[in-house]
Amino acid sequence: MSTIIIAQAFISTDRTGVFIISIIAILIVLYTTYFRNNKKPFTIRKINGLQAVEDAIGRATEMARPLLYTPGWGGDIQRPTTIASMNILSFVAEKTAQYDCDLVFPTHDPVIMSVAQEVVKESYSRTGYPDRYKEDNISYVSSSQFGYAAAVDGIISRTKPASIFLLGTFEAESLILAETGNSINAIQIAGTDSTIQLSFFIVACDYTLIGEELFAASGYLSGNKSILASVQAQDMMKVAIGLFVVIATIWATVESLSGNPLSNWWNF
Amino acid sequence: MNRQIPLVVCFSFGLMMFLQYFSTHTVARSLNLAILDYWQIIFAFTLILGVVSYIKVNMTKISRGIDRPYLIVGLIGMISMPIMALIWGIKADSPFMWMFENVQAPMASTVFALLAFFVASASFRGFRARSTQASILLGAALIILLSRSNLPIPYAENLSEFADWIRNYPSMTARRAILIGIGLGSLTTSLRVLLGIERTWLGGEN
Amino acid sequence: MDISTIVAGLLTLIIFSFLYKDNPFYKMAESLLIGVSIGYVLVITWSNTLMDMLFEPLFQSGKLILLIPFLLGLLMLGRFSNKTAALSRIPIAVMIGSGAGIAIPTMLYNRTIKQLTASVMPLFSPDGTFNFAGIVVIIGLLSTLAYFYFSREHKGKFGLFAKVGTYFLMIFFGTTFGYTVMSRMSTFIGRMEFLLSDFLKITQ
Amino acid sequence: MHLLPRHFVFIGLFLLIGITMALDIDVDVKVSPYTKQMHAYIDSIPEGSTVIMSFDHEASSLPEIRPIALAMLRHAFSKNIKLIGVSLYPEGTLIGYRLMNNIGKEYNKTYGDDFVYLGFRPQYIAAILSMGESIEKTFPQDYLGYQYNAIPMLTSITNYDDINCVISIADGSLTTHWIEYGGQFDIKILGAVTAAMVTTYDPYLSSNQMTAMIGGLRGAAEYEKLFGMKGGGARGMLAQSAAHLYVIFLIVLGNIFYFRSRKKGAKN
Repeated sequence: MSTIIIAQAFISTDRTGVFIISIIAILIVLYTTYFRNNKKPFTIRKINGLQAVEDAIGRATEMARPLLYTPGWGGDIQRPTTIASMNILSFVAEKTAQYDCDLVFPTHDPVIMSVAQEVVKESYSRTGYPDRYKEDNISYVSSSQFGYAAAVDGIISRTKPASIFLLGTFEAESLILAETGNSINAIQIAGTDSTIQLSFFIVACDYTLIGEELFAASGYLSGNKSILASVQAQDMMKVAIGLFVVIATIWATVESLSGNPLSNWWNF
Repeated sequence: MNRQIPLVVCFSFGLMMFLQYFSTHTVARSLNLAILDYWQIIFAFTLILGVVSYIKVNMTKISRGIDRPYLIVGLIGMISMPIMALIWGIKADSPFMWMFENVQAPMASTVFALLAFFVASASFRGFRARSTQASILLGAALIILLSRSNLPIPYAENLSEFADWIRNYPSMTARRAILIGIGLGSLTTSLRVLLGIERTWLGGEN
Repeated sequence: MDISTIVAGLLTLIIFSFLYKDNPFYKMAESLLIGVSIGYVLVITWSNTLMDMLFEPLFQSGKLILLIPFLLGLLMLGRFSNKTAALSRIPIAVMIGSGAGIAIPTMLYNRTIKQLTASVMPLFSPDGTFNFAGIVVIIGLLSTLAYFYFSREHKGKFGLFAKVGTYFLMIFFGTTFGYTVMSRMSTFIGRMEFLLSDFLKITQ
Repeated sequence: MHLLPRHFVFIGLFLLIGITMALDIDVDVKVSPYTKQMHAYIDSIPEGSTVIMSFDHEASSLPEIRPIALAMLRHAFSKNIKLIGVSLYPEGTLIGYRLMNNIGKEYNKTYGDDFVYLGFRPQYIAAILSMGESIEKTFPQDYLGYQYNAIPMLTSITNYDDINCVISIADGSLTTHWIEYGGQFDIKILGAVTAAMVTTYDPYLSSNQMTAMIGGLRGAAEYEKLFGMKGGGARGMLAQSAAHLYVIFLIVLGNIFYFRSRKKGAKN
């Protein structure tokens, strides 16, 4: 009895709904990760732009110019988008290691810098070229938004990278980087969860990953089973969301037409 | 061992933060605050790593003679800020804040203002009605811009109402769907991190 | 004119010179901007975080619990040597782990549940008027979600529906572009106001 | 001098804005419902209530932010609302202090009694959450170094429960964090943001997670009109309209070139 009271005191009532949905969502992810995938391999639809990733790395190699990868000014390491970007970075670094192409990674956040150094270094050793890893290429530039923008801009206009990856959380600096990249004719692959910057990336870059595609991209590129399982879980949740919206809308419409006040059960 | 300890730490802190979200208990609230303070403090220490990396990278370039005079100016700028702060403090009218207000801020806002030009060149170059999708993008942008130009044209009122309608319904709903997708993607990514399936940040997949 | 305005004005003009092309003056200004902004963040973080949040309460008020973040911070500095670099994984684990932990419920609630429930509305009002905007919202939401559905190729009827989703996406991108143009132009106008009235004194 | 097409685009913009700004002609703006809603809300705040004004922007966006912030400050001070200034970006700190101080003086307000500036806290999420527990713990001292409990207007303020609303003056996504994390404490969030951010916040406005919002230089001009004064917003309106028409012209011109070259391509 007392444990129940303590438990009740510990869980605030207004968030019970979120708690239950969180648990359901977690169970779905666990289900697709540990049970479902063993039975049937999961394939993912074609994502525009991802076929271009290898071409972009190949192009940099052929032209003997560096490849620039930057995660934007808007994120920090606690942000899931940054983790997704690190995933893609790991894939890109494996390729640049194999092709012996310079990978330049400027960032505004020292913690991201540290993690990226770790990620790239491991990718280089995993592919068997630890000596090709250059720590100085993964550098902290400035935490100020336009200090960062000016720095990356400078790197782009002076080292003239053949390919530019803009993957992460971007804010206003997005178009400065994308237009400068354009002026030196780099192939640009962008992807972000910052919705307003997407419009600029779509106009100025060759390929753009929109929101959730960024999360799916790492699974698509690496073929990593656990990421693919997550994507599958996301899809299952999307179906649930679609059904919820349809049912709730019909319910609301019937209620409205019958002249009753709306029950609003869908607001929790 | 190198991987086990961080994974355990990651899981325990993650679980704590997850659970505290649902609790109004004082223990949970203060735990939340404490961990958020840890973020700031760890960030502050890591900034030292960042600054050292900046100095190192620039020193290497200077010793190789690449862009020497420019980089020296940058280094002097960087070092002079803490020195000024130490001598005169950082209150509103100190030399440190003078540098901020008259050197850093105007340059940063001008770099920002460059965007107006890049917007113009991107409009000229990138905004082509190549496909149905591109035409819709272009049409929506034109309607919004026209409606916000204070033009003395007939139906300006209706145009502006139509622009608001676009912003409030079709545009808003698309953004909502993007947000929902990002929410789901973030959710599963975070969960993989907690469970230790996602280990890229540790450098490896195994 | 005071020295502050002259310095700010000249630096403003130098940055604008990048529009023609990269040049020595711009390189100088860019490097200065990066250096000064790093110095600035360093000082601000030192005084607001390390002094106010760590050293003063720890060493002056004796809040020993702060030894934990202090230690975590020091472990981060382990990266200076290859031998101790692996230690930095612990503070990183704290940040990534707690960030992920808090992200699960907040992302789910704010980005998903709230957005979802706000889309639900009756398609007819009690007097029988059809809610056109309501159906646009529902179709837009479902078709855009269909675009983000990865389990199936975009072919056939489903592909068509997902394509409708891309149209909604394009409307959003166009609208955002329009608003952002406004914003960027405003920034430039603000900068010009400084140049014309404070620096060059052409206008009032 | 070797000029590229984009240089002509740049020169055109420079001349256009320079000339329209020198002209100083008033443009009559129509006040949007969004701005009316914002104005009505601030108008309805009872005298003597306390409002947090958060300067969540960098120095770079000051040109656009300044007129918006000034309009908000003037309205709040004229309504005898007490203001607590904070900043979640280091760069907004001094700017917020200067703006608040200047407008405070304009309305004969006393520092410490009518308004106070607490300054900056790093890690915005942490700062927002921790102010929900205790503002004093988050800011033991104000910007000028006075102890929290020595400031008269703060003695009755513990956390968001004693605050009417938060006005986030932002050039980026920081207001999102106010909504997402501050919202947990049932505090009303108002946004005074750059035009670029407007569409980002629409869903929050429509789901009532955000109470009201004004956007951009135009929003400032509209607000100035409701409030009955001419400020930076109104002064920039002619140039603003001209800039929009210029961008429209460029888009149309770009498409004429595009269709011409396509026709030619088809003929050959």
